[in-house]
Amino acid sequence: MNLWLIPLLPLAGALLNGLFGRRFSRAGVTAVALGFPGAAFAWSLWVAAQFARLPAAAIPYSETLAAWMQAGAFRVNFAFYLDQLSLVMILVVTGVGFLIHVYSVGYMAHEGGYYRFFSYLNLFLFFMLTLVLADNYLLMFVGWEGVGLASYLLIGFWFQKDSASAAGKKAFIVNRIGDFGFLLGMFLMVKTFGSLSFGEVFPAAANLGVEGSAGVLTAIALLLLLGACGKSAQIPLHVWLPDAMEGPTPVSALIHAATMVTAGVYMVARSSPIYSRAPEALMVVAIVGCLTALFAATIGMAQNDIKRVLAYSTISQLGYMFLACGVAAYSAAIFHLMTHAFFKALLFLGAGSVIHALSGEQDMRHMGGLRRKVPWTFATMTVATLAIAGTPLFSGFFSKDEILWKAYSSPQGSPVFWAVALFTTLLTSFYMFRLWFMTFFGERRTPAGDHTHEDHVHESPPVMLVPLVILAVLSAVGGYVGVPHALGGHNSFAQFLAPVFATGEEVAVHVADAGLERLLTFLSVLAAVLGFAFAWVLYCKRPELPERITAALGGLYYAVANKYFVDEGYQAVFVRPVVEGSTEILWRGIDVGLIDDSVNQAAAGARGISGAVRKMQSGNLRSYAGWVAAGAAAVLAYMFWVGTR
Amino acid sequence: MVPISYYLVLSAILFGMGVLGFLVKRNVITLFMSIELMLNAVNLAFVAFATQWNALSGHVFVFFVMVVAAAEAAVGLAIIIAVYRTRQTLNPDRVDLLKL
Amino acid sequence: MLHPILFFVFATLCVAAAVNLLAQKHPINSALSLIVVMVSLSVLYLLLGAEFVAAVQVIVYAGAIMVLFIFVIMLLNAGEEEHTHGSRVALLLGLPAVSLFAGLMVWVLGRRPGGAHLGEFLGPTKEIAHLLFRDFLLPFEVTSVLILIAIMGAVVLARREP
Amino acid sequence: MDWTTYILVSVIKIVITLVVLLTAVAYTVLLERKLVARIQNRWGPTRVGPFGLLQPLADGLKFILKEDLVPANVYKPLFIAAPMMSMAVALMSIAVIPIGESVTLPWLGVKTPLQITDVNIGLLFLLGVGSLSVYGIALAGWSSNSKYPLLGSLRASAQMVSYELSLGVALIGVVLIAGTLSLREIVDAQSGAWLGLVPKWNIFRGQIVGFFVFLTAAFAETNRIPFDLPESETELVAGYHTEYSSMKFAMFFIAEYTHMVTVGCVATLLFFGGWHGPSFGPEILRALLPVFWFVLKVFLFLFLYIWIRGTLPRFRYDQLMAFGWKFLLPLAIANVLVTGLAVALGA
Repeated sequence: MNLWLIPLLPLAGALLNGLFGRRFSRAGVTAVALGFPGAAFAWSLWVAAQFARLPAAAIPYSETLAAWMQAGAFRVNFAFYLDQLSLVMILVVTGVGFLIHVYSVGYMAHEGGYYRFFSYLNLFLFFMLTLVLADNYLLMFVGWEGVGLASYLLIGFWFQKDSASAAGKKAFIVNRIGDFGFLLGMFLMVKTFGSLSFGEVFPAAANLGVEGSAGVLTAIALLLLLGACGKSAQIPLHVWLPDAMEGPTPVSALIHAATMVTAGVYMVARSSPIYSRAPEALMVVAIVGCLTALFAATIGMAQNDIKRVLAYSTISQLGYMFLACGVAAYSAAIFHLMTHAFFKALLFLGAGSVIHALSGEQDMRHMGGLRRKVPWTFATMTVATLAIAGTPLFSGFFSKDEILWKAYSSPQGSPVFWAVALFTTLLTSFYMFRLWFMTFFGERRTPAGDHTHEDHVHESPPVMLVPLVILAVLSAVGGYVGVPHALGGHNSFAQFLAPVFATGEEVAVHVADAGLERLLTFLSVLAAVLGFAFAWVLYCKRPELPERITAALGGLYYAVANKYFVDEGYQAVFVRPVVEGSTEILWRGIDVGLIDDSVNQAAAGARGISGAVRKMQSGNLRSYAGWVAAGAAAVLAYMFWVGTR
Repeated sequence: MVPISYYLVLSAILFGMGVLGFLVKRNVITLFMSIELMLNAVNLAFVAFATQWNALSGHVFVFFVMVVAAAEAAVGLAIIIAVYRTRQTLNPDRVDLLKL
Repeated sequence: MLHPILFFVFATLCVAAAVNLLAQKHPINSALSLIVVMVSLSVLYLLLGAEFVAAVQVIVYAGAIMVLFIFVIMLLNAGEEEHTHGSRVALLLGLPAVSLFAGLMVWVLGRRPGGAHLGEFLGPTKEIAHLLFRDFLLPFEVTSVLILIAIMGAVVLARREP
Repeated sequence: MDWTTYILVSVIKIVITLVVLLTAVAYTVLLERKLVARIQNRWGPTRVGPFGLLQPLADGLKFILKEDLVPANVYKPLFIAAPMMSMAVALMSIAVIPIGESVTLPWLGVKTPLQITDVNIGLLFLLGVGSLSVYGIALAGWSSNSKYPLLGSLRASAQMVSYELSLGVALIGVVLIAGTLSLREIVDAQSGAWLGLVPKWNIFRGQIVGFFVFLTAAFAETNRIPFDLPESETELVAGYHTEYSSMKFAMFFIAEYTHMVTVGCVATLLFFGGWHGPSFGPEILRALLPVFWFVLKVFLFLFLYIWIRGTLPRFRYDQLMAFGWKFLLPLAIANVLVTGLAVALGA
């Protein structure tokens, strides 16, 4: 099926634009930038068609290109692996990715470094596709690191801005911590299974005796979870994602909402055979996801930057996905991953369109009343908001309810998870409608004395709007692939994915209690409506209320608005000691005191000795001759002594 | 018949005087001549050994020494001229700095 | 009979001229002394049967190299040498070293056996030519390159700064 | 022949050669004066003796009787030694020149070659001694401590070293043909004639270029017009011997004319078959004719010298150097190459 074409096409685009883009015209760069991802998307569709015709026995389909390394019995190949999971992933990545590329053509039209941007973006697609298509953990790790690199490059795309380059570095460094866990996990895997290939690791994990191996599997799972937390911005490694909003908005949409950050979810889902054998780890996953969802949602309520709201929303939604994974509802997680990719990409792109319309304004307090000025953006954003809030019949409703239901009903689930998730639903609805109201309703609140933007508010060009509309349609109807039985559907998405997760423990527990499921669904809709109502009251009906409430809440609000001081805490607990330690011990103590000083002492010694020996180098020819004569006499005398001895 | 050692001793004496000249003379040109004296002493030894061993290679070697001496004289005297032009002296004791 | 006489006459002349080379203050006298040394050595070469070497010794050394020396002395109008004491090393270290060196050499070389008869070993020019242009062809060519380089070096060094 | 006889024979030969040579030199001077006078449409010396034939004697007397002047600022040892060196070196080269076949000396009954000493490397000896001749001139000029002599001697040393090269290279052609460095053997190699008509002299065996180069270089070596830059009277008064007078001057004079004679001898030996020539008549004539042919050829060379002096103007100094290095030397090397090729093909 020539799977290798899918990642290689964007790589070709990246290389073409990266190496020669400076000499291309803008149209040329655009053609390359859109052509290769478009071709990759088309090829993915073709692959999907081929896949549909494969017999069940031929799945997972694997393709080995070349041997990478071999050490004893251990070997790693350049190989690609296609099953239902990776098929969904490549379709999401190339599809959404292609749409965002199209959008970027409009969004970046007036920016410098046009070719550079698309080169990076294509490079990202290459690594992301490598990640999801990899046949083994090591190749996956290559993609994993590569998307980190692309993310770093794109966050710091406007590298002249200090904050942008700092954000890029932060993302990179925080991800290193996660990668550390991933690497350790891989080492442990090599030690335990002697292989990194999915096809060998999973059966081996499944066949491992529970008594002797639970600890090892739990360790591997937790280490992988650390990696996933880094990549997917879960507590405690979530701090980089909000800062990553420094990058251009299409980047936020593609990398930090739709695709890269879901890599952690994908990885956990991919490793489901391991997780399913490590219930403790699974529990940790669920707790992390649950906490992150709640925690990020609360912060999201208090943010004023439109992209930051969306960033925390992303973290929160990723928390949902982790929660789903944690209750062994992997297909629900992937389902939500897909719908989230649609509506969150749409939200970011819509936000980008708003920012674009306001010539760079990101603060929601300076927005308002835009629904007439940017009608298309408003309409599509409305769809997305409804979808994320869980409005019935929109995609988010089906995927989120699937997770809520599983959190309640799964053997690993519990009512506590469900309750937290339900509360988070309320919060989600609240902060999303808050954004919606603040941006599109009421009157324009320009900062005092600033009237420059007033007349320039304009709707985005068609090249940006078309992806918005397509994504809006997908956000609206994307959920119908997974309508649960309780609502009269067949849950076909879960059935499609079932073979992937069936290798682990049988998780498709069918709770016949459709009534209970319907009740829970009603409750979650109620929560969403409540959130909407709060938002309507606070930000549309009585806009003066929020100030009074925040004033009343005082310290709590302060904490939330400042993200619970996590960054400051990390600064104090990790960064400061490291910096101080590096400064005092490593720099002043070891480098300056020991290394530099020893070098200096050596130099001083050399100078001292030279000062003594220098007297020999008088520059006087005859003195040199004297030394030469003495040397010759000495050599001759020695030879004479040796000869006569 | 003259013992070959006589020639060799003469060669050693001449060589020693060449070295001595290099040490005591205070004119660069004379120093150069001392070097030539040493080379001549070596040549004498070559020829003497050639006679002793009945091997003509010694003679050939003398030619090479002469060629080297000629090349050295050409370059060396050019250097001496250049030095004299910049420092107005031929005394090696006064030419012991690398700068002017 | 003739051989020892000639040897001692010219060896004495040789050493005397060398001593004169060291004793004279004026470089031109030293140069003339050196010419005497060279011509005497050429005679000694003849005694050793190396007639071609002897001729070349006169032509190259006395006829060309020393002319160059005298030419330079004349060109620079070099006067008597100064009495500077720039190097203690040369006197305190060099002189004993030279004495030791020369003493050892004389002692070692003086004990070599063997002797030379007048006209006993003639180095026919033809033989030398064969040796030079067959066995030593590569060194010969290399020395020609050396000479070329020396010529260029001399031209560059002695050229007046533009 | 024991070594006492050897020394006796040698002394006899040296004395005869010296006397003949010095006389020849004296009369070469007269010849020059007469010839140049005729070229310039004058009489030349006529007063002393018949046709002025005793003029050399008068000149000699005058040199001897003049006050021997040593200027105040000269470097005396070398000032005195220089003319001696010059003359000694000039006379030395005659020692290896053969003027005929061997003869048996009467009374002693010893057969000896007509040559003071026959050495295997006669040609190299000539070159070596010739290369020493520069010292006399150079030191004379330098020790005079006067600017014209110094300039003259600087010119002389540069000129002689330069042309010595061409001279030596020009002779290699002859050596290649003869395959020896011995002058006697070189002459022997030129005996005989083609078709009994054209003698097998080297000049007829392709060495015409070599001869031309040799002759030109020899003129420069002897500081004769057109190469008499070291003593050019219009520029340097009298060049290197400006400060000399009396017998010291005479020594330079003798040295110069001895060189002329030597060059004539060498040219005769190397290019014109030496003493070879038509031989006929009774025994005594057969014995004397080779010497006669030799002397005749040398005389012709001396004539050529004087003729050229009377005819050609002087070179400018840069022309002299350019001519020597850029024309004569390449020509001489080309001659060596061509001759070498011819000899190699003929062998």
